[in-house]
Amino acid sequence: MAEHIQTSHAAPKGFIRKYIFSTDHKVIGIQYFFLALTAALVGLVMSLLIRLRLAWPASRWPMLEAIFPDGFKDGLMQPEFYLAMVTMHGTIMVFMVLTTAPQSGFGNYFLPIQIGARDMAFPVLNMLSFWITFLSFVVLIAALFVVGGAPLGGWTFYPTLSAIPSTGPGQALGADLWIVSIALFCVASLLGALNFITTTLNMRTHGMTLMRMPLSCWGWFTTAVIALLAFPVLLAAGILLLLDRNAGTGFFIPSGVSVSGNLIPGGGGSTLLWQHLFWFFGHPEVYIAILPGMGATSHILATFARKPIFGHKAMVVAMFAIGLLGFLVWGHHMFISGMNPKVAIAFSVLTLVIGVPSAVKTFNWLGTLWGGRIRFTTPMLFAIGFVSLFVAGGVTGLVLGQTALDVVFHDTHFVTGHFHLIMGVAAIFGIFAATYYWFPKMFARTMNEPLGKVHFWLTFVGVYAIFIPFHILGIAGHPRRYADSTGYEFLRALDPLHVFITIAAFATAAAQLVFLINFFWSLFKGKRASDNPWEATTLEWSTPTPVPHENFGELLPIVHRMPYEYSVPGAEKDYLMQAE
Amino acid sequence: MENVTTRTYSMVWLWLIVLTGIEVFLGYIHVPLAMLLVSVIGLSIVKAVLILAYFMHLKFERLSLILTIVPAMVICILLFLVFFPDGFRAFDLKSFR
Amino acid sequence: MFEFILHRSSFLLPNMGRLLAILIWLITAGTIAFFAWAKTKSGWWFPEAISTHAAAMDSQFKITWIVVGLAFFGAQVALGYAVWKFRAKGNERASYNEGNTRMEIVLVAITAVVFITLAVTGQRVWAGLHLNQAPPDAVQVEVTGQQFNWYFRHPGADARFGSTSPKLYNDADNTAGARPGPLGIDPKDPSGADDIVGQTLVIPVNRPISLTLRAKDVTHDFFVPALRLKQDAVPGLKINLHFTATKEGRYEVACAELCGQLHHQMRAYMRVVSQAEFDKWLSENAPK
Amino acid sequence: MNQTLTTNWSGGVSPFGIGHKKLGMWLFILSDSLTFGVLLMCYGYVRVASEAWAKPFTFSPSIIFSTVMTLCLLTSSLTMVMAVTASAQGDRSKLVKWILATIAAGLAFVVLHLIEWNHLIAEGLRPFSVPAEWGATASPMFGATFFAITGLHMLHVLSGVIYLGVTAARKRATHEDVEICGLYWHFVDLVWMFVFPLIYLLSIKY
Ligand code: HEA
Ligand code: HEA
Ligand code: CUA
Ligand SMILES: [Cu+2]
Repeated sequence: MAEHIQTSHAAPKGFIRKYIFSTDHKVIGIQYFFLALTAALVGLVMSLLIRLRLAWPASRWPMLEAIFPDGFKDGLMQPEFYLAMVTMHGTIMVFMVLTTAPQSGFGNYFLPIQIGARDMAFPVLNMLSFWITFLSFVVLIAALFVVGGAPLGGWTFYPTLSAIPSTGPGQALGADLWIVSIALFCVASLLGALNFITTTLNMRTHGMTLMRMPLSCWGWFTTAVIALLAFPVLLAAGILLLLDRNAGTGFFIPSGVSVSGNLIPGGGGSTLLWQHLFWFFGHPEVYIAILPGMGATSHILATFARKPIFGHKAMVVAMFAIGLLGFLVWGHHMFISGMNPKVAIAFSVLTLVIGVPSAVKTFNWLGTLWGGRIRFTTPMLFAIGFVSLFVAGGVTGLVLGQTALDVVFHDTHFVTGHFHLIMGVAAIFGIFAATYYWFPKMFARTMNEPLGKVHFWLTFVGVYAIFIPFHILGIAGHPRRYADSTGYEFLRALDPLHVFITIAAFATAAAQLVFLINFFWSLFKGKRASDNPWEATTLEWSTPTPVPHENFGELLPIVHRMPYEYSVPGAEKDYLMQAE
Repeated sequence: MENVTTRTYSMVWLWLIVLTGIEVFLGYIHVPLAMLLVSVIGLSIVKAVLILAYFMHLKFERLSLILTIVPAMVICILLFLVFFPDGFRAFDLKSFR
Repeated sequence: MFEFILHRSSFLLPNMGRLLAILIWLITAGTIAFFAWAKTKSGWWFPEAISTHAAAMDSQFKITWIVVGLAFFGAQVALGYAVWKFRAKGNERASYNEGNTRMEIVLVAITAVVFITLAVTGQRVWAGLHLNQAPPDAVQVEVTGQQFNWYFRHPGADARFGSTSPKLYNDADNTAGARPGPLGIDPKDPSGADDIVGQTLVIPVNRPISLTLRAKDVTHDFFVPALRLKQDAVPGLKINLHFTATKEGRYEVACAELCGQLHHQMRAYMRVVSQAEFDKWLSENAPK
Repeated sequence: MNQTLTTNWSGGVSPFGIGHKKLGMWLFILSDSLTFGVLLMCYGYVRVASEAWAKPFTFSPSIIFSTVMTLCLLTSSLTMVMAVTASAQGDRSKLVKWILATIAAGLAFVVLHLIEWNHLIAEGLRPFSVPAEWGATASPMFGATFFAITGLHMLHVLSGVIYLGVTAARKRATHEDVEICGLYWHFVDLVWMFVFPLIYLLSIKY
C-alpha cells in the first residue's frame, strides 16, 4: 500500500500550469488565501457602509452616490441597499472568508506537509474546488450589479421573502445569483472535504498516528468531516429554493400567501422546512468556521509557550465532541420560529451541553500557558487574543441557548454581539495568528514584528469596543437588520451607542491597513526566513524554506514522537522535532 | 472477495427482486398506508444492506471502513427525522384549510 | 534568529506579557463596568417589565448573567495571570506537563452540572408560555403581519372571528369596518360582522390575552420588549401565544424578523387599558 | 517513545487497505446519500403537512411500469458486478461487454422514466399543480416532490451512464477504476430502492 504515498511527479513548467491552474496544494492554498483576503476586504468595506447608516441614518453622502447611484438616492442610503449590504456582508464573511481562509487556505497548504505527504490525495479535484469557489465568489459579487441589486434576505435567506421575487427589491435576479453562488460553494466545499478526509486518513507518513497529528490537522480533519455531512443538506435546500423561484414549486411557500395583493399560486410547502434545512447546515457551519482556528491556536500556543499541549487527547476528544454535538443543536436558531416547543426544549439542553467541550478547550489552553515560558511573538498575541475573544463570545451563547432567554434576545443585536465576538473576531484572530505564524513558510520571508504588534494592540482593543456595546443594544431590545432605529421611542436612547460603535469600527478598520502594509511589504521586502524561525517541532518546519515541489526530498520523513515536545527534561534543545 | 462467485451475485439479485416483488404486492393488496410505509421502508433497508454488502463489497472491506461510513450516514438520516414534529405542526396550525 | 526577533520587538514594547495581561484585565474590568453603567442609564437596559411571566424571565436572566459573567471574568483573569507570570526568561525551560486527567474530569463534571442546571431551570418560563393552554376566559386577539403593517382583530361581541380567505384580501380599503378589508374577512360570514380590525393593539390590563399570530406574505415577528414576548408570525400557520399584561400604558410593538425593505418601519402601538376603558373601546369601535 | 509502529493506523499505509480513489468515492457516496436522504425527508415533511395527497398510480399500468424500471436498475447492478468480476480477472473484452450491458439497462431505465414523465405531464401534472381529477384538495406539492426527486435521480443515472462509458473506453482504466465506477452505479441503484416505494407505492390508487 505504500505506493499510494510515494508516487512523485516532476514540477510543472510554465506560468499558467504553475500559478493559475496549478494542482500543487501549496499554490492552491495560497490562491485560497488571496481569495479570502480579497473577500474580507470587500466584506469589511460593506460593514463600514452598514455602520455609516446605523450611526447617521439621515445623513447624505453625495460622494457615495457617485459610486452607488441606486443605493444612495439623493445621497441618502436606501434601506434596501442597507439590507443588501448586511446580506452580502454576512454571506461573504461566513462563506468566502471563514470557510475558505482557515480551512481551504491554510489547510491546503499545511495539512499535507504536517502529516508528511507530498500533496493532497486528489490534486486535480483540489484545483477544481478552488476554481469552483472562485466562480462562486464571482457570481456572488455579480449579484451586486444586476438589475434590482443584491438580495436583501439576510445571509439566512428565509423564505418566503427569498422564495418570491416580488417581495422586495433585490429579490429577483440578485437572489437567484445568490443561490447559485451558494450551490457552487457547496459543491466546491464537498469536493474539498472529501479530499481533506482522504488525505488525512490515507496519506500520513510512517509513524504519524492519529494522536501524533498536530492539533491544527485535527482541526482541519474534523472540519472536513463536518463539511462533508453539512454541505449536502444546504445543497439540497438551495436546489429546492431555486426550483421554488424558477419552476413554480412551493417547497418553502405555504398555500394562501399573498404578496402586495397578489395571490401566489401553487404553494403547499412550509417556511419552517427551509429553516430546518438551513440550520442543519448552518450550525455545523459555524463550527466549520471556528475549528480550524481552534486547531491553529492550539498549535501556536504550544509553540510559543514552549510546552506540550495540556491534555492533548482531551483536546482531540473535545474537538470531535464539538463536531458531533454541533449536529444536534441546530434548532436553537429556531426557538421562536414557530417550531414545536417541546423539540425546542431538547435543542436547548443539548445547546448548553456543547459548552462543556468548549470549556475543556478553554481550560486546556490556559493549562498550556500555565508554567510555560511564553514568547510574545505576533502570532502568539493573536492566539491569546483568540482565547480571550472565544470566551467573551462563547458565554453569551449560553444565554441565547436557553429557550426562555432567547425569547427576549432572538433577532436582536445581542445575537449580533455574540456571533461577531466568537465568529467575527475570534475566528478571524485565528486567521491572523495563522497568517503571522506560517507566513515565513509560505512566502519565505518574515513579517515585520513591531508592525504586527501594533496591528494586534489596535485590533484587540478595537473589536471589543465595537462588539461589547452590541449586547447593550440587544438587551434594550434593538432588533437586528434594522436600517434605521429612529422611528422607535424605546430605541432613541441608544443613538449615541450606534455612533460610538461606528467610530470604533472605522478606527479598527483603519488599523487593518497596518496589516495590509505589513503583509504586502513583507511579501516582497521582508527579511528572508530560515527553515524553522520559531523553533517549532512539527513537520512543516522540517522542510526547507521555500518548500520544494512535493514538499520533501527523496525520502518522506518518519515521525517518532508527539507533535509538541517542547522543554522535554534532559533533551539537548528545548524542542524535539517530530521527524528527528 | 475470492469466495464471492457469480452465483452469490445472482442470488443477491434474485433476493432483491423478490423483496421488490413483496413491496409491490403489499401495495397491490392495499395494506393501510401507515403499515405500508413501515413495511416498505423496512424492506428497502434490507435491500440497501444487500446492495451495500455484496454489490458494493462493503462486507469484504475492513470493519474500520464500515464504521467510518455507515454510522455517519445512519445518524444524519435519523437526525432528519427531527423535522417531522414541525411537519405535523404545519398541518395542525394551518391557516387555511 | 529567534533572539533577534525577540530583541527587536522588545525594543518597541518592553514586557510584552505584562502589558498584555494588563490589557486583558482592563478590557475585562471595562466590559463589566460598562454593563454596570448601562444598567443605570435609562433606555440602555431592559425596558420595565409589564407581564406576569417577565419576572421569572428576568430572574433567569440575572442568574445566567452572573454565571456567565463569572466564567468570563474567571477565564480572562486567569488568562491575564498566565501571560503575566509565565513569560520567557533567558534560556529557562518551561515545565514539561502533559495534562491532568483528574482535573479534566472534575472540570467536565462541574461545567456539565452548571450548564444543564441552567438549561433545565430556564425551561419553566418557556413551558408556561408555550405548553399551557390559555385560560378559557382569555381575551382573543388575532395578529396579522403583512409588509409592512400589523393588523389586530378582536372578535367582537360574539367572541368568534369571522372566517377569512386569501382570495378576499383587499389592501385598498383598510378602514376599521371594511369587509373583506386587508384581512379578507368573508362578508357572508355573520360571525365576522362585528369583528374589530385596527392597527393598534388594545388590551385590558391583568387579564390573560390569547394571541393568534399569522402572516399574509412573509415571516414577521411580533415583538414587545416590555412584555418580554417575541414570536414569529409565519405565513401558512396560526400560532397561539398567551400572556397577561400588568401595567397600563402605551408600548411599542416591533417586527423582529427580516421581512423586506421596510422591516424597520413595521411598528405598532400596544395600549394596555383598564377593563372599563377596554369595554368602552370595544363598543365605540364595533362596526355599525 | 520511539517504538516502531506497525498498526493500520500508524501511518505509511491506508488504514482501510483501500486506495485514495475508492475512499474518495465512498465519502462522495456518504455525502450524496445525505442529499437524497434530506430530499426524501422533505417529501415526507410536506406530505404530512398536506391536507390530502394525490394517489394517482393505478396498479396497472403505472406501478407495473415503474416496477419494470426498478428491474432494469437491479439488473444493471448485476451486470455491473459481472463487469467488476471480469475486470478482476483481467478480461478486458468481457469487461467492456458487461459495461455495455449495464449502460443499456441504465438507458432503458431513463427512457422508460421519460415516457412515464411524459405521460404524467400529458395528464396535467406540473411542478406547481396536480390535475383536477386527482382531487380538489390534493396538495400541489405532489408534482414538485415527484419531479424534483426523480429528476435529480435521473440526472444521477445519466451521469452514471456517461461515467460508465468513459470507464469502458479508457484503456488505462485500472481494476480499481472499474470498481469505483461500480460503487457509484450501485449507489444510484440503492437510492432508487427508496425512491420507488416512497414515491410510487405510497401513492398507489385505491
Ligand atoms: C464561529 C461561530 C460560532 C460559534 C463557535 C458559536 C458558538 C455557540 N453559539 Fe452561536 N451563533 C453564531 C456563530 C457561532 N456560535 C452565529 C453566526 C449566529 C447567528 C446566526 C444568524 O442568525 O445570523 C449564532 C447564533 C446563536 C444562537 C441563536 C440566537 C438567535 O438567533 O436567537 C444561539 C442560541 O442558542 C447560539 C448559541 C451558541 C452556543 C451555546 C455556542 C457554544 O459553542 C459556545 C461555547 C463556548 C463557551 C461556553 C465559552 C468557553 C467556556 C468557558 C469559559 C467555560 C467556563 C465556564 C464555566 C466553568 C461556567 N448561537
Ligand atoms: C467573519 C464574519 C464577520 C466579520 C469579520 C464581521 C465584521 C464586521 N461586522 Fe458583521 N456580520 C456577520 C459576520 C461578520 N462580520 C454576519 C454573518 C452578519 C449577519 C448578516 C445578516 O444579518 O444576514 C453580520 C452583520 C453585521 C451587522 C448587523 C447588521 C444588522 O443586523 O442590521 C453589523 C452592524 O454593525 C456588522 C458590523 C460589522 C463590523 C463593523 C465588522 C468589522 O469591521 C469589525 C472589524 C473586523 C476586523 C478588523 C477583521 C478584518 C479582517 C478580516 C475580515 C480577515 C482578513 C483575512 C485574511 C487575513 C485572509 N455586521
Ligand atoms: Cu415585518 Cu420585519
Ligand atoms: Cu448555532
